[in-house]
Amino acid sequence: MPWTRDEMAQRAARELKDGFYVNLGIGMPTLVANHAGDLDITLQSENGMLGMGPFPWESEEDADLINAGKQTVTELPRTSYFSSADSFAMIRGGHMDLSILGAMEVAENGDLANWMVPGKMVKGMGGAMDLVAGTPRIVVMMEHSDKAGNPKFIPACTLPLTGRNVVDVIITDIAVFERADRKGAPFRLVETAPGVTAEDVKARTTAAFVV
Amino acid sequence: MPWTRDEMAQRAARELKDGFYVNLGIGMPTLVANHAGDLDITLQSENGMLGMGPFPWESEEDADLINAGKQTVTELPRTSYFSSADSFAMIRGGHMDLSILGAMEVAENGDLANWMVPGKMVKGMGGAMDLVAGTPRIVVMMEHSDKAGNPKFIPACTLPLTGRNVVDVIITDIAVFERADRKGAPFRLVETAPGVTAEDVKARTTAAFVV
Amino acid sequence: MANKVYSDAASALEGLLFDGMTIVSGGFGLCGIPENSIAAIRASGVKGLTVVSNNAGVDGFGLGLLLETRQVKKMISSYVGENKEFERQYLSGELELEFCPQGTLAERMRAGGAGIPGFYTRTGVGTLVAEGKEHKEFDGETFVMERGIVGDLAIVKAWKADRFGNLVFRKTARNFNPMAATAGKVTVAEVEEIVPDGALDPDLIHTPSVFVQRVFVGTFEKRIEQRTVRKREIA
Amino acid sequence: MANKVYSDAASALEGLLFDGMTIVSGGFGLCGIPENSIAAIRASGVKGLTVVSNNAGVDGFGLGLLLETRQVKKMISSYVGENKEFERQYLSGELELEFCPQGTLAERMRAGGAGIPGFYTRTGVGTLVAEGKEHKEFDGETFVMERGIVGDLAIVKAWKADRFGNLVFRKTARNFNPMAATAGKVTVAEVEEIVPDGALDPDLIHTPSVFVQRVFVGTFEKRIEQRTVRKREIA
Repeated sequence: MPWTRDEMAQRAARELKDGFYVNLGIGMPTLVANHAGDLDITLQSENGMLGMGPFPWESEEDADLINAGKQTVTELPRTSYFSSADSFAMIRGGHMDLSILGAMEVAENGDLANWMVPGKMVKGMGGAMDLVAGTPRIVVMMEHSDKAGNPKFIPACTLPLTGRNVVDVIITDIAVFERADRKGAPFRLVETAPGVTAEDVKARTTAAFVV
Repeated sequence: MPWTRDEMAQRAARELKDGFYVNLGIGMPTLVANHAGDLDITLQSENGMLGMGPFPWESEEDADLINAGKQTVTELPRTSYFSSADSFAMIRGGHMDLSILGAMEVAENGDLANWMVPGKMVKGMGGAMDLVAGTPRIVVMMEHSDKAGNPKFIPACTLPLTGRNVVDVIITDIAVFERADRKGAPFRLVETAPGVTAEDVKARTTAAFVV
Repeated sequence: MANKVYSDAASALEGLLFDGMTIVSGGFGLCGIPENSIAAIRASGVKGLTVVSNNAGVDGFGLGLLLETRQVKKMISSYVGENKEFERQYLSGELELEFCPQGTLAERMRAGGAGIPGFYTRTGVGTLVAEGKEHKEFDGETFVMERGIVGDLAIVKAWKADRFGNLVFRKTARNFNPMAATAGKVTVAEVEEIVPDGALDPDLIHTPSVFVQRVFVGTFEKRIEQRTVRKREIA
Repeated sequence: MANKVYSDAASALEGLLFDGMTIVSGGFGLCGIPENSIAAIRASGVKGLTVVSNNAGVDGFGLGLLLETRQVKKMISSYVGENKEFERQYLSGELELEFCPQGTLAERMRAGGAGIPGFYTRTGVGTLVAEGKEHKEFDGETFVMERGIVGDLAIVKAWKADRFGNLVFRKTARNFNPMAATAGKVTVAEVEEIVPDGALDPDLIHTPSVFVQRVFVGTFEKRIEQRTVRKREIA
């Protein structure tokens, strides 16, 4: 039985540590914030905010206060605002602890593709290339297979890359993979959803991984 | 009769224009501020201040408010403070209009030396190299001759350079030289102190200049 | 003193616009965008523009207004996903697009304003955006060189200004505006309020006056793209 | 939460000092210098230090204290003219010195903190400081490449902090401190006051908390180097 999106977020939250500064990508990764529990986590929004609070109460939205997904948010007692240059100085300079983001494809060497489908989608990479290049630990959350049923954790990315050799942990709806370092360690299957076996995962994955 | 330091400053003040953002070097150039008259000038201090006011009244000194010469100063209604990186972004980026500074030597090609005497003086260049590299117009104020009586406006600098081809105007105690551009135009003698002739200036200068 | 205060966008932009020019704009999504200058640029009819802006507005608002009228020849942006007309013009080849990672774009504006013509970053190495660019090793790691950007004009939106041109931004409406303000040969700022002399705390000015040549008070729609709220429980 | 607040300089620096390390320091002259951390570093006896700081203090105060005790092996600075002991040690070859133009030094700290290993500037081209460095032409002009700086430790002085590590600086005591705060693998901030949660306006924080790992309230002499005043006329 595959994990729900919320269960995936719960699992991703176990990558958090007390005191961490974290950037959560648009979509599923934003759910991780709901599962931080007692951990003291500071959320960064790359459009220029550290210490992002929850959505505002109805009628308290402020057009000048949005997150990187362009959603209205709120501030906290710890919040600071800064320019985009300062925001990415923080990211590129390796000052953030962790970033969790979505993916179209992850390769067995840690390459990530999540920004472009040539000839079809021309939205852009936004801050994703900076986040994966600058953040010491990158967790990817994605469905194990795409809508056509094809695996997304694959031997080599087919789509244009967001970053080379940047993914540390992959959380899908059926499995969690992790690698010990970015220096050649293979991804290891460290967890499976209830009722999912390692064999099941192998059958649905084209990337090589160890068990 | 050579000009006094104050008369030199008065002459230098004629290089100012209304609305100018100006950086004045330590020493004689600071006197120029006294002669701005009705012109609206904003003084920059490269340690992180735009809109530098006069010295404080006695007992109103603030250790947190100094200029680049480490002197206590005051703020004005227009003042802003910023970091050293932002200060030199302003300077290097060519946003200042004019800088007036002292010199040990100026060469006839516009080279400037004002920071080092090898084996003797090891104070450092401070912000001078950035100021001359980044500011579109550089005015030098200096005595025409050094203490030993040797000319300071010379064919080629003998001291380590602060910048190559950076000086636009030279104001000494006996003469003013100016060049039309930094693309090969020679310095031209445009003014002399009362009773000083072009011949006098030539006799006391080794640099080539036109009259 | 040399006056920096103008009555509206049209007068503030007078004499600054020409066909084929490069305009650097502040704003992230529709947050903190120079709405008034964009409208005035549209009304001016200037064309062949290269626009440097993180986003391209939406259909019918923000920079989308200049796309509708085909005044834009090229965009340099990190994300244009909210704009259908953009996508159509791009896929049909009518519009040039240079994708630039968001942090690289912010740094390119800052570098341009700071007199830095090029810098090295690890962002984008091994991806499409690094192709054809110079690479260099530092301490065993590969970096790509990116160029500073200076525009003929920068248009920015701030919260408050004084008549000297000092600017203060509000919350996440700051975003790209401070860098954009440094990256124009001329910078025009639109603000919600021009405050009396000395009303801005000198320690807390985001953009010092030297970067701003013209300033005016605008009127702002401040459209929200994604209105997300929590519902209050009724007791 | 992970506690960032320490009782004093010695406890804040505990475990962070080692011989041969590189320390990046804020301050301009004696203005905005981390007096308390400097004193604690002297007391620790750590040696062979490379210190990156715009100035080197004066005899008997500021970084001059670490020169007296010969704890400094090398300085990277733009101006050291106020310190006789420095001059003596340098001319006798006891102390290494890397002169770096002030703006280049500020930018090198910022670059190091921002993940930029190198950048190009026209400052210093054709002078001693550019010798042996890589040069490059951009649009027909020559620039020199300068390297980002990252220290093992950064020590900075701010006016106010909160317990999260957000910092606010005061007047020209800001100077090199914000960049230094970004350029340490670990950053220790000494402040005049730690204010209650939420007391700092989020729009007006100079250094966001992510850059500061440890913070303490210090005691400050704040020596003035050049006390220049106007005399009041007595009526």
